[in-house]
Amino acid sequence: MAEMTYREALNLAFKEEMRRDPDVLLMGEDVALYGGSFKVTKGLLEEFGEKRVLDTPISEAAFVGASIGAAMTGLKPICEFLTVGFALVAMDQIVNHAAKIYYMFNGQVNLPMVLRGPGGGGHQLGSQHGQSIESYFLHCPGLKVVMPATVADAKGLMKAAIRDPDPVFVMEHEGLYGMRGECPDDPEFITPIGKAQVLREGKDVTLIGLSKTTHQCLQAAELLAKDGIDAEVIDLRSLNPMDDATLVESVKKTNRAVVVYEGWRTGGIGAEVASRLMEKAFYYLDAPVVRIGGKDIPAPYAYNLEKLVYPRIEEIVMGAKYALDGSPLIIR
Amino acid sequence: MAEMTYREALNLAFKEEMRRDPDVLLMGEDVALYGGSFKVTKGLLEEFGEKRVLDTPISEAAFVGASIGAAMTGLKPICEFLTVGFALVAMDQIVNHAAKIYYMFNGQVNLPMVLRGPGGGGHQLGSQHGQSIESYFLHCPGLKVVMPATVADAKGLMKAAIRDPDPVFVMEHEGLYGMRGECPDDPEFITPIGKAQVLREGKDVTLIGLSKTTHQCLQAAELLAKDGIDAEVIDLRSLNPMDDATLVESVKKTNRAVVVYEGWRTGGIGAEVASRLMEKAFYYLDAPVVRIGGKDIPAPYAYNLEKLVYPRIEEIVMGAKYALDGSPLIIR
Amino acid sequence: MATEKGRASAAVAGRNGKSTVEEPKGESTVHGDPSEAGIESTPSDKSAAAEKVEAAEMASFVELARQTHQEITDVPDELGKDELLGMYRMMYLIRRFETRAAQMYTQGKIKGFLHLYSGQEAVAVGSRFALTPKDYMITSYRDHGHALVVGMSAREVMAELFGKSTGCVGGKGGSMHMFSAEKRMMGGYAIVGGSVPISVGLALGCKYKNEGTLCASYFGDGATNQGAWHEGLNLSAVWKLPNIFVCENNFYGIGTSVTRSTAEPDIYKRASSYRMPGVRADGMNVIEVYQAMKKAAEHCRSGAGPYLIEFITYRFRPHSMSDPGTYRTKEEERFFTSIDPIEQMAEYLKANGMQTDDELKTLRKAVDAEVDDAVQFADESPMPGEEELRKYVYKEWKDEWWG
Amino acid sequence: MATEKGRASAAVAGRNGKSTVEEPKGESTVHGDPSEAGIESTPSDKSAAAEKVEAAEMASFVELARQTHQEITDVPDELGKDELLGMYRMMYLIRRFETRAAQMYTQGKIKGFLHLYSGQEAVAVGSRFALTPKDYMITSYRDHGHALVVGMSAREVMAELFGKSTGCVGGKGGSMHMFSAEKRMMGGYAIVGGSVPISVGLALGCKYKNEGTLCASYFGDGATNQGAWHEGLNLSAVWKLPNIFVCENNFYGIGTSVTRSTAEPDIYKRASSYRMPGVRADGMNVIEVYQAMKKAAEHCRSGAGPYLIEFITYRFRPHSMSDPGTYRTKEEERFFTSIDPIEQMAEYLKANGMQTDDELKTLRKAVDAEVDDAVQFADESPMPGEEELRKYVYKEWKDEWWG
Ligand SMILES: Cc1ncc(C[n+]2csc(CCOP(=O)(O)OP(=O)(O)O)c2C)c(N)n1
Ligand SMILES: Cc1ncc(C[n+]2csc(CCOP(=O)(O)OP(=O)(O)O)c2C)c(N)n1
Ligand SMILES: [Mg+2]
Ligand SMILES: [Mg+2]
Repeated sequence: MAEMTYREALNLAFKEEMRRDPDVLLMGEDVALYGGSFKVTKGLLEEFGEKRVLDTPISEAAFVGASIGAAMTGLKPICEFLTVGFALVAMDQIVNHAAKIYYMFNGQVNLPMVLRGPGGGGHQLGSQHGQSIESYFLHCPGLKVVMPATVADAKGLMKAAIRDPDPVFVMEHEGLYGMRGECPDDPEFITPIGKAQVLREGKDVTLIGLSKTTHQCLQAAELLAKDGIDAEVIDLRSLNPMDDATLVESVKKTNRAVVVYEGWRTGGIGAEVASRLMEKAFYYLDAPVVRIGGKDIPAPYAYNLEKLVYPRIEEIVMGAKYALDGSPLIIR
Repeated sequence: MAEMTYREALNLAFKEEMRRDPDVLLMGEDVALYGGSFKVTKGLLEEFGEKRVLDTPISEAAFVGASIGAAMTGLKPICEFLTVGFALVAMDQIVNHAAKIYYMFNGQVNLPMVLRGPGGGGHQLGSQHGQSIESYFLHCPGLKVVMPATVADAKGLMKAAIRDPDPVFVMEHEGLYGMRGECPDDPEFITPIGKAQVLREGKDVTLIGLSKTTHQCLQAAELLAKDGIDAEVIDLRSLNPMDDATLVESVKKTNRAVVVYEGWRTGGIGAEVASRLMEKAFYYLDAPVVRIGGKDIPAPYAYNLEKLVYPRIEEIVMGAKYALDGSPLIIR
Repeated sequence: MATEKGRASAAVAGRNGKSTVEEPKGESTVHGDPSEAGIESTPSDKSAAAEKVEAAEMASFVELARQTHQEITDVPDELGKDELLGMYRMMYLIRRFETRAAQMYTQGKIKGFLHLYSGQEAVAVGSRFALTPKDYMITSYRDHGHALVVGMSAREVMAELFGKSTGCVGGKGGSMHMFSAEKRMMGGYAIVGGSVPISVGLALGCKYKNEGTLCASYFGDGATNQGAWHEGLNLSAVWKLPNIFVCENNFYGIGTSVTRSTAEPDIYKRASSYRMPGVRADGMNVIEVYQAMKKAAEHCRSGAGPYLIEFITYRFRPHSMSDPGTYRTKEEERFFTSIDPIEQMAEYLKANGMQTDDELKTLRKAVDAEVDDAVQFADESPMPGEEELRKYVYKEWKDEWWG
Repeated sequence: MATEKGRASAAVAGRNGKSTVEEPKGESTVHGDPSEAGIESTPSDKSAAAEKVEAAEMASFVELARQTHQEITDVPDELGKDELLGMYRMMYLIRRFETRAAQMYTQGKIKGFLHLYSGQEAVAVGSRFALTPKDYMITSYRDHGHALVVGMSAREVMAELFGKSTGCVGGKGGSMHMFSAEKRMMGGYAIVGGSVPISVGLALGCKYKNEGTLCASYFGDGATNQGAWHEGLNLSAVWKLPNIFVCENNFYGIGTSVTRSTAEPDIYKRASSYRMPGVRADGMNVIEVYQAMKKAAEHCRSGAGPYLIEFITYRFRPHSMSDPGTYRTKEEERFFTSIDPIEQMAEYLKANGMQTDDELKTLRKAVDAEVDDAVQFADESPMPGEEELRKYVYKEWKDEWWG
């Protein structure tokens, strides 16, 4: 175990996998010479050279496509979006190509590729940058989607994604890059895709977070504890495949759940989690699954407004109490 | 009332609105000289001239953007995708621009524009054409999304969309273009956005459809009736805004609901409908809301496989029975 | 477009020889029923505006093709009788295949969209002969020719059209999604322009592995207006990748002619935006195609980066089986069928004493039989089993993960 | 890129005069603290590869700018003292505004991304003077200059940076999303290339209404590699719309130089892909900008379709406030600051007896005061009320519809 930042853990994942497998390469805007706009790819050009670390023009559709084609030849490209929101200009390449090629061509060629980049709000970047669009990729068979919340998972999930034979979208969170935590040293350590993690055990209500909201759930659990409420906190980690079993098991115990996510509330990951819990644990639910999502509003710039669009700890607390005893849940 | 096809009803909506308002124009691939790949825009060039009916290059991002810009100058563009799946190459223009401009610029300019085109499966068009991607646009504040199922609504919702001051995505269904039905003659007839419609009253279970699946729900209701089950059928019509009140009212009566949609099951419209029903009618629900969605699979070409990916009437019947008495629900 | 005639300049690539202007020879009778070669235009269906536009365009496309096209004359030494016959055979196979596919569509054996390659055969065939089996090919939905030319069997291609388990992708793809990893035919794709960025990645793989291979990337004239096309060509040029970008300019994207959609309808000139060589060549002459492609391949293999070739060609049929095709004039169609690439090769083979009429007839009969066999094979093959439905969504997946 | 020097050709637009080569004059001292003009390069932070690339590029960009740039000489008659002073004042206002904005960012008053326009002022200012108030402008996230130049007040622009209710878009947009419907500044946009298709629609509106207006569409060098850019230019050309496409080539997209991302780094040449006039002009000389833009505007207003101008310019600062800017050399930065467009205009005004040093100083003081006032105004303005949060998501919406 070493202490490092989430950013460093990602960087280490790239380095270890690139050392391990000469077919792994990385591309994106300013990833090489500049070391990455968020410095996540720092030092890679120096160690692996320009053959394996490639700067691209501002052409997301082209370099996602290039990653697909490279993957078809057996390479294992890691494709960085400077911000995941820019994946929208490459949406067709992702949804219609990366996700479908393996199926459409009947398994003749699989795509061991990684899409990645920072998302999430809270940095006053305005409507066109500040968004959490994981739900678009959740609704896309053929693609896997993971969102590491911890330093260990930043490394573990990234490594799993690089080794995975299918296209995996690893959605990082800009707000977590500087976070410090423990990270296993073992270069064979990976976090398996498809496994949620119980970060705090509790018996009264299940708080389900992903990426940054996992940490908010943990903080909310502390506050709830002061009121005598014993919350279980689950880090979803893998959105697709989703670890229904872990969620259901928890709800069978707590009978209540709150799912917390930064994406827009309507049509977001929360709806899928809630629906699955209803389907698989209906008779255990004592209250509706509460969705604390991002508001259905493009992110505003002003600090005081922006903080209202993303889930807040007090909203999570409110949501938990609402699930427990019907206390008012007022989300502005 | 006149009998006509869904296609003709759409065509009439364009004509009436273009006669009524000289600022309405229409653009897309082959919409003018060719009369539309599905002939929905037939005769418009002849009546309104090339100033108002514009053929475009195969450049969806550009002509969605052009529609946005034109709307900013006060025009009311109708922008056709030859198939809604091609909206993916214009995703950024839709999600990051069309949907956000009104908010981002604090209401200084609104975008009275329509995005439209046929979607839906069942025509053996393969993975890249046969899809129903309404959920992407549902998860996009700033955009409205409607899906007409009937001939009257094809006209009524299209006219409402053209007159609406916000960007509205009207998702038609290729499989309904040839369907005949009654259509009001009144040029002032519109179907208000945000209103679901109860097409069949019943007390035992609520079947919620949209676009083509509405008709499947009606057929399923007939079959269920033979088994003595009295199903209510609701045509959702408007996905965003969603008419929660009509859905909730129905479920308060039937205590059971099945939502049927062609989009991929995971992360689809069904999850949102189910979540809202759980939130707003939890204590009235005697069974989990059943989602009969498209399978989480890219659409295959072969007829026998393709028919398995989209909801089938027998699945709806099974879903309803499952909701009623827990009969097995086996969806392959 | 009244000014079109002046606009469309012809910079013919390939050999140094001046293009010979072909006179219309009347309709092809050997290589298919003339009624297949296009659909009747039904003037009553057209607006006056439509007729005006078409008349102006027609003159220019025919004019351009006249300038670009030349008869098969000096064939390079490396193409002996075997190769020329091989080219003839392959072109005829594709034509015959498409003719039968159209029939099967009409009979309801094939569904969905069906885009035929008839008329464009020289492009796939001539270009493939200039490549090696290790080179990658990738194209759009108009992909049967490209599938056959790499050596995929008529059986597996036809069976795919029928949606059968014996199809090259097990019935999952259909007409628009042919594929063979083994033959390095990296797929047909249905999103216009969508395959172009992928082709860049294939070329990146070639360069990475340094095996002297390249990727030939085929697309239509209409595709050059897609953003992905622009991005792809730029990226390939910046990375100096071994990509041959092959534009099959058949003058139309569905019903919209290149002059109404493409601000620079001389598509080869668009290469200059990427400092890439760009040439226009005769796509109705298989030898000219071969020559242009060979030059491009040499360029790519030398490490000099990508190359764009615009082949002037024509689809003898409408865009797809559901297109009435009324936007083209009979005169235009007649001109292009008069320079049918298959017929020209037949003439050459005969004129140079390599084949007699009878020998060619025998060869065609054999091909006809091969295609008939493919049809029968396809027809008799089983549908994919229902257990195939969930196969190959993911390579690594657990049953419990289905939602 | 060792070959860059040869590659970057200079086809200077604007007047016929040969460009006068400006010698570096040392650092600007009047128009801002030299330390603002760029950041220290810290060689220890760089790989050897990085240093090699930069050294080669530097020579070429400086070389290119030397060829392109000329001193202000023959000013057209219609630009009298008032106009020239207006230009000077506006350029200085933008510079001062940006300087103060940077300070406010450092103080934490401004958050998010902040991209400054310092160094590029001549482009927005010279081009705006060639347009009418009814013409539309639209640009990227580097948009403060464009907002000020259309006549939006420093107060409303600064307040927007502060995220205050008095900002031009009520604090909802911030630095990257300035907008004024009244002034026809149709917005700053944060997706590279995203505004280009929208500008085509604005020009479509102009043509539709037939009022003789046009749309000037600004973007960076990096944006020309986005698919939306290509599609937009083609569409505008096909529809013959009154669009002036203005490329502000400052040689870098964040840390990637134009020669490493753009296969044809002579961006004006890309116009040929759309049969559109394309010229390169001196973006460091406000009069040259004006002249080039006037010509383009005449072209557009005559109905001849769109026009592309590439202005050679330079951002004196890093890409944004979070960019260390270590990818440029001090020499390169020094050269460009030596041809500071504001300083040049000051020299011209003095040399031609239109202003004394003292008069200019007085003018600058007034501008400084205006910007100080804007800062104070912004600082003292209230945050938007929480009731603003849900306003303007939709124009027609019912409360019960919130999910
Ligand atoms: C992005 C996208 N837009 C529209 C379509 C519908 N479409 C299919 S083929 C076609 C025409 C393509 O023309 P071209 O590239 O010239 O190829 P050709 O059909 O002539 O071979 C169009 C518009 C599509 N498949 N993808
Ligand atoms: C589609 C997209 N990709 C990436 C980015 C991140 N990004 C912001 S600015 C920028 C550089 C743009 O360079 P250029 O167009 O030259 O404009 P400049 O900043 O030099 O004014 C990049 C890559 C973005 N905003 N949008
Ligand atoms: Mg074509
Ligand atoms: Mg730049």
